[in-house]
This record gives sequence, C-alpha cells and structure tokens, in this order.
Amino acid sequence: MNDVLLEVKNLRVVFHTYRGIVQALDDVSFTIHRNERVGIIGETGCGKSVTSLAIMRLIEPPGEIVNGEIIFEGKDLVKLNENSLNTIRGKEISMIFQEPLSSLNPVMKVGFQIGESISKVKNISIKASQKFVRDALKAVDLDPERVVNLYPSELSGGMAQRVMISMALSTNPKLMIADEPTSALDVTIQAQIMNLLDELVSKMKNTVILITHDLGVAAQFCDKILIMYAGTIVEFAETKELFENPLHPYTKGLLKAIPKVGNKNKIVGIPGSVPDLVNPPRGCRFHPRCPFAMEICKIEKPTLKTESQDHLVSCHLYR
Amino acid sequence: MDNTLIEVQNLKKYFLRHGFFSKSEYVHAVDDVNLEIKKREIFSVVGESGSGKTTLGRVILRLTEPTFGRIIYDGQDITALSQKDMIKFRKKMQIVFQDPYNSLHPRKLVKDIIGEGLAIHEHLPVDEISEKVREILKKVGLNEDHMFRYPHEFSGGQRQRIAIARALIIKPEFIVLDEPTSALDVSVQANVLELLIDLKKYFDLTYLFITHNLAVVDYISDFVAVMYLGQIVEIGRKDDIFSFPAHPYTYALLSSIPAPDPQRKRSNVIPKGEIPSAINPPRGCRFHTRCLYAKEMCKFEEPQFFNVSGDHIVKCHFPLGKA
Amino acid sequence: MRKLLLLALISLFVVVGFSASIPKDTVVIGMNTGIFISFDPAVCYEVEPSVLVMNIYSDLFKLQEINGTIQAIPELAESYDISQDGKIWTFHIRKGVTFANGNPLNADAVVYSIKRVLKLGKSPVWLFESLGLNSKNMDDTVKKIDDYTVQVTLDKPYAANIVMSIFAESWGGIVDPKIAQSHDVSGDMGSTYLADHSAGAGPYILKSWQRNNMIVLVANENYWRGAPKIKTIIIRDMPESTNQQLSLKRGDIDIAWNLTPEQINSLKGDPNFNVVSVPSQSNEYLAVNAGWGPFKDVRVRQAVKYAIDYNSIIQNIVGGYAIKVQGFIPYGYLGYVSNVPFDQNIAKAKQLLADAGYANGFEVELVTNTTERRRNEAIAIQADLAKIGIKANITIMQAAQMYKKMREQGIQMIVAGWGIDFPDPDALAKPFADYRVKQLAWRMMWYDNHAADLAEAAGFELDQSKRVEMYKDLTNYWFENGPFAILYQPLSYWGTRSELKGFDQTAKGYSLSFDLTKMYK
Amino acid sequence: MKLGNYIIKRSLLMLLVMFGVVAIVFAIVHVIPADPVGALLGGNAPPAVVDRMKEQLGLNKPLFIQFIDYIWGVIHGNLGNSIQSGRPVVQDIMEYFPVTLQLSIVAIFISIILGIFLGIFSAVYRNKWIDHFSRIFSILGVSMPVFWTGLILLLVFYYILGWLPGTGQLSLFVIPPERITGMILVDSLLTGNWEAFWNGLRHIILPAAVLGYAATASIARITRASMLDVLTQDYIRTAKAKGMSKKVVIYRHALKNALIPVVTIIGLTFGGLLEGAVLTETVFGLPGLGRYIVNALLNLDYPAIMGGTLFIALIYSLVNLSVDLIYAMLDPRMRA
Amino acid sequence: MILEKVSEFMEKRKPIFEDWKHTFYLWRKTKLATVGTIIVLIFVVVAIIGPLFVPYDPIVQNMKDRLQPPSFQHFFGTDQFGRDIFSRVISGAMIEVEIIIIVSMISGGIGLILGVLAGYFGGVVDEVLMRTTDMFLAFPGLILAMAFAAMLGPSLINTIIAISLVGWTVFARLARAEAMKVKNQPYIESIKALGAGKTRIISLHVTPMCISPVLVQLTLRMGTVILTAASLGFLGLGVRPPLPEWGAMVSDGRSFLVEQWWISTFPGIAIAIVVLGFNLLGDGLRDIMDPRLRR
Repeated sequence: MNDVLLEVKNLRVVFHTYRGIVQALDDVSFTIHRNERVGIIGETGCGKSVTSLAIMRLIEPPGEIVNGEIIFEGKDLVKLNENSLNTIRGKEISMIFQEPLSSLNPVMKVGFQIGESISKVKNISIKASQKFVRDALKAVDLDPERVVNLYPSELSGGMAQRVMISMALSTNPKLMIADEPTSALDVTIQAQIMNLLDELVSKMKNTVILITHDLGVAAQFCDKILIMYAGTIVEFAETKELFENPLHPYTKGLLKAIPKVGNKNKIVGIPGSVPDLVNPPRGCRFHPRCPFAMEICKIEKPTLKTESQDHLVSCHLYR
Repeated sequence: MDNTLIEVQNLKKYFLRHGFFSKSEYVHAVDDVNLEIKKREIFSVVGESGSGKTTLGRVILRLTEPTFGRIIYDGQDITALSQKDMIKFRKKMQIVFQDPYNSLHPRKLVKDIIGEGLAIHEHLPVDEISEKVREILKKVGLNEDHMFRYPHEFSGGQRQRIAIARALIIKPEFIVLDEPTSALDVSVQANVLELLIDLKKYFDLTYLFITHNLAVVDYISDFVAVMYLGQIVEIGRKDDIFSFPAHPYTYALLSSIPAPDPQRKRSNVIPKGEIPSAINPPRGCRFHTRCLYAKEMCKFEEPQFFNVSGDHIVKCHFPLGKA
Repeated sequence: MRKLLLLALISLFVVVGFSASIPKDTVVIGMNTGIFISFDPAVCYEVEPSVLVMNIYSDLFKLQEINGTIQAIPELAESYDISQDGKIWTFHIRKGVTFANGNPLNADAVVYSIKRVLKLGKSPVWLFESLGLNSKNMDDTVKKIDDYTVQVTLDKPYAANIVMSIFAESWGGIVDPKIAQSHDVSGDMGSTYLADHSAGAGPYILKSWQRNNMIVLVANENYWRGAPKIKTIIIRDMPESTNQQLSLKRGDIDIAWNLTPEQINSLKGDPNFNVVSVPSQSNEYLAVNAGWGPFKDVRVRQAVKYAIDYNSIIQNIVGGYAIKVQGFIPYGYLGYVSNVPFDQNIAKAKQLLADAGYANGFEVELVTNTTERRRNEAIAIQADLAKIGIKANITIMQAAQMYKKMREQGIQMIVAGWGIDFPDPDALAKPFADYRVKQLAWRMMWYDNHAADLAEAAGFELDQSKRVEMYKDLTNYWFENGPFAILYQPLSYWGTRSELKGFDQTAKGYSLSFDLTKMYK
Repeated sequence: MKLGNYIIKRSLLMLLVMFGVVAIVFAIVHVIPADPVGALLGGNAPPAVVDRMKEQLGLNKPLFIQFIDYIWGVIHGNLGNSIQSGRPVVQDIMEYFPVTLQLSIVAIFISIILGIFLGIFSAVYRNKWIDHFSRIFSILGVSMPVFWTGLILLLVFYYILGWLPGTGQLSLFVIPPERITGMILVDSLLTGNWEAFWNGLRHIILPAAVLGYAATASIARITRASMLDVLTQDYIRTAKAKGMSKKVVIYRHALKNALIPVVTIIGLTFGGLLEGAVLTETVFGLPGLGRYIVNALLNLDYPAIMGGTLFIALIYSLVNLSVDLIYAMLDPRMRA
Repeated sequence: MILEKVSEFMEKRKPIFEDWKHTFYLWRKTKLATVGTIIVLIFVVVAIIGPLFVPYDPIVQNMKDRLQPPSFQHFFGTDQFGRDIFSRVISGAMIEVEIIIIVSMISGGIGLILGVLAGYFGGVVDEVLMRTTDMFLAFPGLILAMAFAAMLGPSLINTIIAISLVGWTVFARLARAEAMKVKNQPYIESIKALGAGKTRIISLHVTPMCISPVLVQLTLRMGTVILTAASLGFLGLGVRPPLPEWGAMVSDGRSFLVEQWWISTFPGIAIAIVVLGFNLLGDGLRDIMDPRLRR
C-alpha cells in the first residue's frame, strides 16, 4: 500500500533581487502521507510559505523553482504545464491563506467565489453550483442564505476565514494547505476556527499541511511537525516526540523562547538574528546562532537524517 | 509618599466615523475607563482587536484627544494642558509602537531618527547628539555602525530596538509599549522582552504594556487590566487574574490560548460568535452576546465593578468562583 | 472584448471610401466664419458677412468698379436730386421691384430701413450719423414724399460720392418692413430674426445659417435683374486655412477664402485651379505714437520709415499679393499718389536717428494682433528696426485689447490695417491726417493742425481737380511728418477651382463690392 | 438609502464650486484691459459711438453691480446675451454643446477601449516588448500637439488617401436629421436616417480619434498601474490557487478590481477632452462649444466666456459626481 | 590622513550609497525609464550647450533663403523668414527648459505647500483648499490658461504664469493625499510623541515624504506644459515672436504643412520626443519610488 501523498525532493527556490539571489529554499525534501496533518513551523523568512506556494506552483517572478521535484500522487508538479496544473489546483490541492479578508475578491459576492471553485470541479455552471455553495457554507457554521449575497467587505475576519475554509474544502481536496490560517485573528476567534478546521478535516479525512509560526496552534492540531530555519528543514518528527524530545538546537531554543501562561521559567531568546539569505552562512545555516556550534558546522552542511523512529534531524550533533 | 504615577478617571474616547452613503456614527473606542498606574510597575492592558486598548494608550499620552475624562500625571491633570505646555510632559512619557516597519521614518538615517528627541528638547551640538545616540544604541543592544543606516536595512527586532532607543534617549519616566513584540518572531520577542525588563530597571521606568498576548502578559506584568469593547472588565494583580480569573471573558481568553504542549487538549470554553461592533455596543453587559454564562439580566443591566479580593475587581453580574 | 475590437475595425472599413462632387448650379465656399454675427443689414459690420448681406439685400446705390475705380452708381434709386445747398437729397425709387417673397419695395420700405439702422444703433450706425442723421432727428430728416420718392436731409453739404457710397454699403440694404415687423421681439425690429433670415430684394435669399458650421444661400428667382445662374451657394465654416487648402484640392469646395500666400502660390500653374486677386479696399500700415518718447522727433519717424524693407514684406510675407502704395489713398481712388518715396535705406535711417540724438537706438513696444500675417509683418519689421539699433519687443494682443489700448493713445508702435468704410479719399484722409475726428491720427497723437485743416477742407471741396491737388499736397506733407508708414495696399486673393468661372468679376472691388451673380460654372 | 443625502450634499458643494468658478472667470475677464465693444465695432468707429454702445450693453456700470446682476441672472437661468451675437448665451450653448458632447463621447469611448486594452497588455506582459510598445504607443498620443496630429491625419486620411471626409459633421448633400438632441449620430438613429448616421460616423472618426488618442495614455497608465497592483493582491493568488485559468484570473478576477480606479480617471479625462475639443473643433471645423468659447475669448465676449466656462464646469462637475457614484456602486467596499 | 578620513567617512555612509545604488539598479532595470532619462538628458544638454554650436542665428532673417527644404546646408530646412529650422529647434530647447523649470517650481511649489498644509491640518483649511482646487479643476485648464493669457497678453512669461496658475491643483491634491497618509503613520506619531511642534513635523518630516509623488507628477506634467504652450500658440496666445518656442513654431508653420512640411514637422517631432521622454521618465520614477518595489 502506497500511502505517500506528496513527496518533495531537493526543492530549491530562489528569488532574484537587486542585492543578489535570495536562496529561499535550499534543498528541501520531505514526505507527507495520506491523512496526515503536518505542521510546518518556522519564523519569518524561513521559507515555510514559499514551500507551500511552491507546492501549488504559485511562485512568481522574481521567484523561481530552480531544482527539485514535487511529486503529488505520482505526478511531478514542477514539470506540469499550466493547464494540467489548473486541474490539480483547487480540486486536488486547495489552500487557505493568512489574511482571509484580502484573500477574497472584494468585488465578487461570497456565493459566486465559492461557486467558482465548485463549478470548475463539478464542471457545472456557477449558477448551478449555488446549492452546493449553501451546503459548503452550512458546513462552516455560516448562515448560507445571508452570506452568499455578501461581499467580503461585509464579513468579519472570522467569517471570512470560514468562507475561505468552505471554499477550500467544498471540492474535497486530497491535500489542503493552510498558510497561517489564524495568525491575523483574535485568540477567541482563532480557537473557534481551529476547532472548526479540526472537526471538518477529521470528518472528510483530508491530508493537511498547516503552516504557522505558533507552536501552540501546531501542537494542538498536527500529527507531525516540521521545523524550518532559513530555507532548510532542521527537524521533522511526530508532535509529541518533538515537544518531549527536541533534538535540534534551534528547536530547543524555540521552545525555550516561548512564554507560556502559568509557567514561571525565564524565557530565553535565541541570540542573533535570522541570516540574510543572499549570503547564507556556509555549512549549517544555524551555526552563527547555535550554542553548540562546532568547527564542522561552519564548513559542512548537515543533511536530514533519521535519528530515531520517524524523527528526522539535520544537525552535526547527531551522527 | 504617593506611589501613583498616572491616574485615569472616567476616560472616554469616541471617534466620529463618516460613512460614504450611511450617516455618521460614533465608535465607542474607550468608554469610561478608570485605572491607576503605580511607579516602577508594569501595567498591562490586554484585549482583542477593537477592545480599545491601543486607543487607551494613545489617549493617555494625548496623541489622541480624549472626549471626556481626566488623566492625572504625577498629580497634574494633563488633559487641561495646552499643546505648548504639553511639550515638557512629552519628555517624560514616550511610546513604542507595534509595527516596526512603519514606526521609523523611511527616509531618515538611524542617527537622525534616534537623535530627533534631543534635537527637539535639548539644543545640543551635532557631535554631542551623535555621542548620545551611540551610547543609547549600545544600551539597546545595537552597535554604533548602525547609525548611518536606513531603517529598511534592519530586521523587525532591530527596528524595535531602534524605536526603543528613540523613546529612551530623552530619559522619560513612563513608556507606553503598544504591542511592542506582536510583530516579532518568538525567538526575537524573548530578547526584546528581556531588554525591556532590563531597561526598566536601569532607567527606573514605568510601563503601560498593551498586548493581546496573555502569555507575554503573564510573563512581564505586575498589574493587568482586561478590556472588552472599550471597557475594562477585570483589573487586578497579575497573579490574581491568572490564577482566579473572575470575568467569563478573562477565563475564555485564557482557555483559548493554544498551549505549546500536545498533552493539553483544546478547551471547550471558547466564547461563541464574533466580537460585536464598537459602534453599537450591546446593551447591558457588553459581553453577554458571547458569554457562556449569560443570564437574562445581563442583557439589560450594565454590571458594576465588584471587588473580588484586595485590588482585584471585576465588572460582571455573576463573577466566576463567587457562586 | 475581442469582438468589440473587430467591430471597430469593420466599421472603419465600412466607413472608408466616399465621393460626392459638387453639382453644376452650386458653389461651395470654404471660409472662416468664426466672427460672423448677424446678417441683419442694420447690425452686420464685419467684412465677410457684409459681402453676403450685399447680395441678399438691394441698396439705393451700388458700388462697382469701373475702370479701376470704385464708384457708387444708382441701383434702387433710379435717379436722385441734390438741393442747391447740397444738403437735401431726393431719391426716386425704381418701380416694380419686389422683395424675394413678392412684397413690393417702395418708399415706405426705404424710409423704414434707414430709420431702422438709426434706431437700432448697432455697429454701422455711425456712418449714417457721420452724415448728420440720427435717431433723434430722423423723423425730420428721413421722409417719404410719395410711394416712390424719399427725401433725406443732411447736416452739411457732403461730397456726393461720400453720400452715395454710404448708402451703397451693406447697412443701406432695404429691408422688407412686413417681415421685419412681424418678427419684432420687444422692439428689436426683427433684428433677432434677421440675424439668420433674410428679408431683402437682392439676388440671393439666406436659406439657413448654422453658426460655425454652414451658411446656405439660394437664388432669388424674383430678383428684379433676373435670377442668378448659380442656384445654391454654400459657405462652409473652415477655420483652418490648411483645411481649406486640402478641401479645395480634393474638390470639396469651389472657393477657398482664407488661404495664406504660400498656399495660394502652390495652386499657381495647376490647371485645376485659378487664383483670383483684386486690390483690397484697405491699407496695411505701421504707426508710431508721435506723442511718445523718441517718436516726438520727426526725424525718428522718418528713420523708421527708411528702415523698413517694403519690398521684402511684399514679396516674402504676403507673397507678392500687395500693391506697393505708400500714401494713405489706395490705388484706384481719387487722389491716389503713385509716388513711393520710401525704400529701405539703413544708412540714411541711421543718420536720421543719429541726428535726432538716438545713435544708439532705443527700445520700443511693437503691438499687433493675432492674425498670422500681422505677426509675420511685425517679426519682419522687428528685424529691420534691429538693423538701425531700435529694439522692438513684439506684443501680440487680441484685437479687442489692441483697439482699447489704441483708443487710449497707449500704443508706442503698431502694425495694423485700415479697412475703408466707403470709397472716397475722405474716408482715408480724415482718419490718417485729421486728429480732430479722433481716429488714427489722434490715437497716434499726431496733433498736426496743418494736416487736419487740409484734410477737412478737401472733404468739402466740390471741384474734383482741386480736390485731387489738395490730397496730393496733404500726402506729401504727411509723408514727411506723419507718424504712419503705409506698408502696402493688400491684394485680396482666393483660390478657386477652374470649373468656376466669372469669380474675378465677382470679386472686383472687394470688400466694398462683391457681386455673386457674376459667377457661373 | 442615504444616497439621496449624499447627492444633495455633493450638489450643494457643486453650487459653491460653481459660484467660485463664476467669480474667478468674472475676475479674470474683467481685469483684462480690453474693450469688447471695440472688438465689436472694429477699429474704425469713433469714440462717441463706442461709449454709447457700452452704455447699451451695461458695461459702464461698476463691476460689483455687474457681478451681482450676473449672479442674479444665473440664478434665474439667464446667462445674459452674447455681446457678439446678441443672442442669449444659453441658446448659443444649447446649439453648440451637443456637437462637443457627441465628439467627446465618441472620443472617450475610443480612449477607454484603447487605453484599457493597452493597459492590460502592458501589465500582463510587464517589462516585455509588448509592454514597451503599448506604453510608447499610448504616450505618443499625449506627446504630440493635438492640432498638429489633427492636421497630419487630415493630410493623410483625407487628402492623400481620401478614405475619410475632411471637415464638418456631415457631407454637404446629406440631409441632416431632424434636430432632437442636436447630436447628429443620435438624432439620425432616432429618426432612422441611416445615410446621415453613416455619414456622420465617418465625419467623427478623425476628430474623435485625434481627441481620444490624446486621452488614451492616462487611461492606459492607470489601467496598467492598477492592474499591476491588483495582480499582486492576495485574492489573485487565491484565484490561482483555486485553479482558475490565466484568462479567468485576468479578466474575471483582476480586471474588475483594476477598473475601479480607472473609472475615477475617466471623469478627469473627460475634462481633458472638453479642453482638447477647443483645438480639435478648430482643426476640423466643428461647430462646438470649444470653438464658441475660443471665439468668445478672442473677442472678449464676456457673457459668452462666462456662460461657456460655467457650463463646461457644470458638465465637468456633473460627470465627476456620476463617476463618484459609479465608483461607489462598482466597489462594494464603499457601500459597507 | 585626509584620505583616511574620507574613506572612513565613505565607509560610515556606505548605506547611503547603497541606497543610491539600489535606486540606480532599479532605474536600469526599468528600460523605458532609461530611455526617458536619456532623452531628457540629451534635451537638457542640447538646451545648455546647443546654442553654442548652431550653424545659423535662430532669429536673424534671411529672406533669400526662405522655405528651403532640408539639405546639407539646412538640416531641417528653413522657414518663411529664411531662418534655419535646425538652429531654431536647438535654440528653442532652452526656452522649453525655462518654461518647464519655472512652471514646475511655481506650480509644484504652490501645490506642495498648500497640499501639505491642507492634508496635515484637515478641517476648514482642507475644505477651503479643496473647494478652491475643485474650482480650478472644474474648468478645462486650456481655457483657463487662455483666459489668463488673453488677460495678461501673449508672451513667454505670461504663458508661464498662465500654465502655472492652472497647473498647481494637481500637485496640491497629490501632496494633500500623501500628507494625509503620512500624518497618521506611526513614525510621525512618534515624533509627535517626542514633543515636536507642528512646524517641525510638517517641514522636516511630512513634506519630504510628499515630495516624491509630486516630483513624479511634475515630471509627467512637464510634457504637458510644452503642449499647453503649443496650444496657446495655436490659438495665437503663445510666446512673443521671434523666440523659437517649439509650440509657436509648429503652429506658425502649420499653414505650410502641405507644401513646406518641414517647417512644423521638425519642431513637432522635437516636442513629441521630449514629451515622450518626460512621460517615460515620470512613469519610471513612479516605478522606482514605489515602496513595494524598493523593499
């Protein structure tokens, strides 16, 4: 039984800017199985969003996928032409974004926008798709009669994200990518949305990639967590394993830096700042900030290796 | 000796909102707020978007004129001052904004941005200003090479340090920190929070810390006020609030936070529905539309403040833990 | 969207390709009609529209060029008598003449028409007033004797030619009182209606006038001299001369009215076109203010006259369409002086300036209006004056501003033209030499009593040859002392298509006389 | 619906603006040291006649009184009588304006279509040669003096090629349609006069093309900028993520948003067209309001100048008011 | 020693140069802007040094050589006064430059100052200013310019005044919009919080931010200025002869268009190229100054 849904191999994405070439993703490889919920965690500029956009082939100039394969159900998305891609986007893989309000077209009614997706997948007219639209809205706890005729500007952030979710899930995609779906929302609303997402995905058994900078959100939602730093994957493990037994110094640092309610421990930040990806550090990209850095870290790039059962880490400390 | 630095009395701020087709309406951004900030304390205001916490911070500094109410700074009512007299108070109170990308003038060099306060208040020669800028840069963890750079060359954390340096260079007593770390990554946030704590000790400062992040509040504050739709719903010592939240809203907020711990499951006491608009806030208790414990009475009668213990007060008809 | 583009392309091709030649009994004229105001003879005063008015209305007299001079000859006034003292004129009106609509033209109509001009008091009225007629005395001075006799009493014994000429102009057109009165709006004697309608007995009827667009004249089949051969005349408004040139060449118009000399010259030698030119009834002049600074000195005025390269202006600016005249009386007029004393003579001009104490020259403002020809003349004169050290700064003004400044005696130097009001030397001697009439001489502050006396006396001199001598004396005195340099007498010119015949006859005497009935195809 | 209130408020502001326009024009016109009567009478008339004429026209009254009189007249819908033609200015305007309006409408139609297409091409093929070409093409339109382009086009299409007629609104022997709106094309459609319609259309092509081409650049520019802006928006990314084809993304999702700012520029462009009409009407011999005002200016016909400019200002303001309303209707965000 | 100081100074201010380098890079990337800049540069250089090299006097008439077609003696032919059109076009560049500079300074200056004040203070100040600009915007600029030109009399300086008085409104609106945007930015707020007075905030912080949109629009408008001058010339309200102003040359030569096409065509082409240059440069500047591109 082949339950691999998505396999990313040696993905390398660059952005051409005036300062030089930004190496946004450097040799990223990972595998996602069916019905898994994988969280991609990292700080600003670590490449987590670029990864998701690359999977959707939504990297636009000045960005460019220079190398690698993205194999989705046996097809290499990197090599597909625009038309074939459009049969996968929305239908097989769908996506929701961080800013739900700006991600909806301001001049189109909600019903139309959801209907557009459904009509394409079901190959019916947008008008005919409206009854499915109502179902999709009901599924995200919105009042369909009212909401179909609203424009995005008439929605609150929470409602808009519900609309986005209903749009993404209305076609029952095999893979859903949620790119920071709650970062722009208030905590109470965030909790509502995450509960909703949890409920829907459990029911429909979609595979999910959740991209977030919030370890808390990921901890409560994901089966597996993938940590990224400066365009590389540093650690990939089951959620529980990762929190109990973080291996990579970066992961460790991250966990120590987070203030937690009721936890009186002093929080400690990671010294220094994220490197400039035009001239990333040689060797391990984390070495300038790493308390355990060794000579080899400055020279040789570590590779992602299996350290224990399903726990991958990219660090010279482990060999 | 009175230990109070700032006293806010019945503060209100209504904004007039002009609609294109609709008639103009008032946004009740801050609605009858009373609070007291003690010297050398970190006083946090926590709330979701639209709670009026940012407006409160700005009104206290009179960056926005209050609609009603008094702000007493060190015994002096500053709401009554003219803009001109306000200038010498400006030296004593400063602000650091949330957005590190828009809070620094994009066309000015760092030394000019930081030196601005000195240029306004102390008519010092250029060399002396540079010297002081250099000093303060070191204090906030940057180095002097950074003086001749533009803001866009810095990361978010560094920019926030620049903004802090700008506020500190004129030696203020009181600083409003308006979500100073919200736009930063966690690893950087920790460093900035540490810096703020260090600087507070070093310069003997008082902070008004505005944020939506309860974990940060828990980490840093002495005193906490929880705001909802322009009003303070609960106020008290940090430990009291976090250990014994009395207002359902405070409780809901606390339980909504996703803990970075896979063992803890998500809570079910999430408030329902959306945050209502501050244009027509709900009658009675403003939280009743979302409250899991709301009773009929909450819809009509506005609750009064109830003293839970010591200086822990709550604005609720049915505070938790009381029954 | 793509369909729209296609549609646009298709429609473009549908639209392409056209042709419509002008019928034989129709003449189309391209003309700048921007200044046209009214076709009411009591209102119309501008050159081009009055030319048309002359062909819509018949007058008591008519101006015609005979042997090179323009004379007034009886028209509707079959004959006339002048009293002994020369003040009372009796007109005997031709019988049997009707207006275009068949209404009879009689003494009532004549009296009505003259009184109408006086009463309305519009632009042309001052010419009747210069004969002593006005709205206050008109009931005594303009009288019907019987159905075909009218008597007019003047205040002074003016030379007969002056009186007849004034009655022969457009404002002398006889209006049908019935039509005029039936369209009276609050006492305007039908002048609103007549602005774009006709009520005359001329060879043509004004059929329609769409302002800034087109004027249509049709033949008056009842014309008392017989209906004209061309049945329809269309005047299209073409403000751009280039446009007229192109249209003429394309055959869309028969006559181009406002061509530049270069454009007209380009037609020469092409068998499809004729160039018709006639001496214009006007003077083009340069005037200096005799009351201003250096120009107070007669030598400076002479220096200016010697500095100008008249030949070059005539050749290069008006393309030869001019007669080299330097006296104020134009070619073809009584008292015309063929003597041209001035030619460009820089040395002499410099000498004169030096004598006057301006060896180093001076600065002066040279004013002219916006017409291209005037501008070019001013530019040429500027260059000429520079050669003798006078720095002329050209100021181009609206006509309205220019005349205002001139009337206030505020102009230092000006290039302008003088259109002749009636074909008599008096119409030129007075303005150019007699400051008391407050016209040109006064405006240029040339308060010369000798010249003024001579001009006035000549106006009342009844002996023809004596009168000629007086004007010659005046001209010679004026040459030496006057503040004017006549640059040339312009030729008026038109480009016509060669199918059109007889236009040279039509245009003779322009702008005082213009007879559309002479055209045929 | 508060739309009514909005319109009332805008109209009141417009009145204020109109008053200002009258005051400005009145001031400009009356400090001109010139003499419209002199222009009317020509150079020859003696001073006494000039003075009497001034009195007849009321030009000898104090300026303040003249201004009050004028405002009083305007309030009563009377813009006075033209000094030159002696006719009521309102009547003149009503006669000339339809020509200008028709020309402007056809021209703006041309420039909108051309501008939007060029703008889209430019944005979609940003920094490719199509972009360069279409930008240079559109900018060339504003780079040449309108009257000169007009004459060159006349030379080429009328004189040399003979494809299109030269001047006027209709060929000479085409029977014009009965006057209903004053716009030949509209009237001939209303009366079913097809010959006049086609003929009129042929006549309007050149002037409208000249005028419209000159206005193309601003529309193309704003379309491009707005399109580029829209193409980077999150909702475009959403549309792409939904698997919408490039065509749908550009024409359905992007264009609708991108056109909203274009609408506002159309109002301003219309003002520019009225301005360009002054020149175009002269070159092509069209009896429009532009020429009327130019003639009035050249002869200092005060009432005509003031009436004409006031009217154009009014039209301009009305167009912009409607543009604002359309804008609000197009953009749901404004309705919230 | 001095060299060291200089290099130290340079080193310290490296970021400033970096910023310039960035601008330069962006400029080079926007090809049309490069073309535009080159055109404008050539135009300015020709204006400044061109008159030293012209083969003939642009003003002195030579009636013997009038209406010569283009040849090696007269590259662009001669006009109706026998003046060499090539020399006139070259010398005319300076006049255009003068017009552009003065108009830009007047209308840009008025617009910037009024716009910033209105935008910053809002309220009554804003209301009054905006209604005034509405008035000026409401009637077509050309007609207003004509009225001014007719009032003041046609001449170079009056043309300039007329165009400036008409043109400032655009800049006022732009500066106002920018000032309104800027005044609520946190960086202005923090300066306010530091206790800076209004004068300081407006002059040192708000105005500099409003300059660039005004500058871009000014560049775009420079072309229009030439065209307006030409249109005034066409209606007989342009500069005083015999100045070789391009617009006046085009309109004066238009009656020769059929037979002597060169008289108005060459200055017409000169106008078209320069206006094109300014437009390309303006568009490019807009792109280059676009903060989204800079980030």
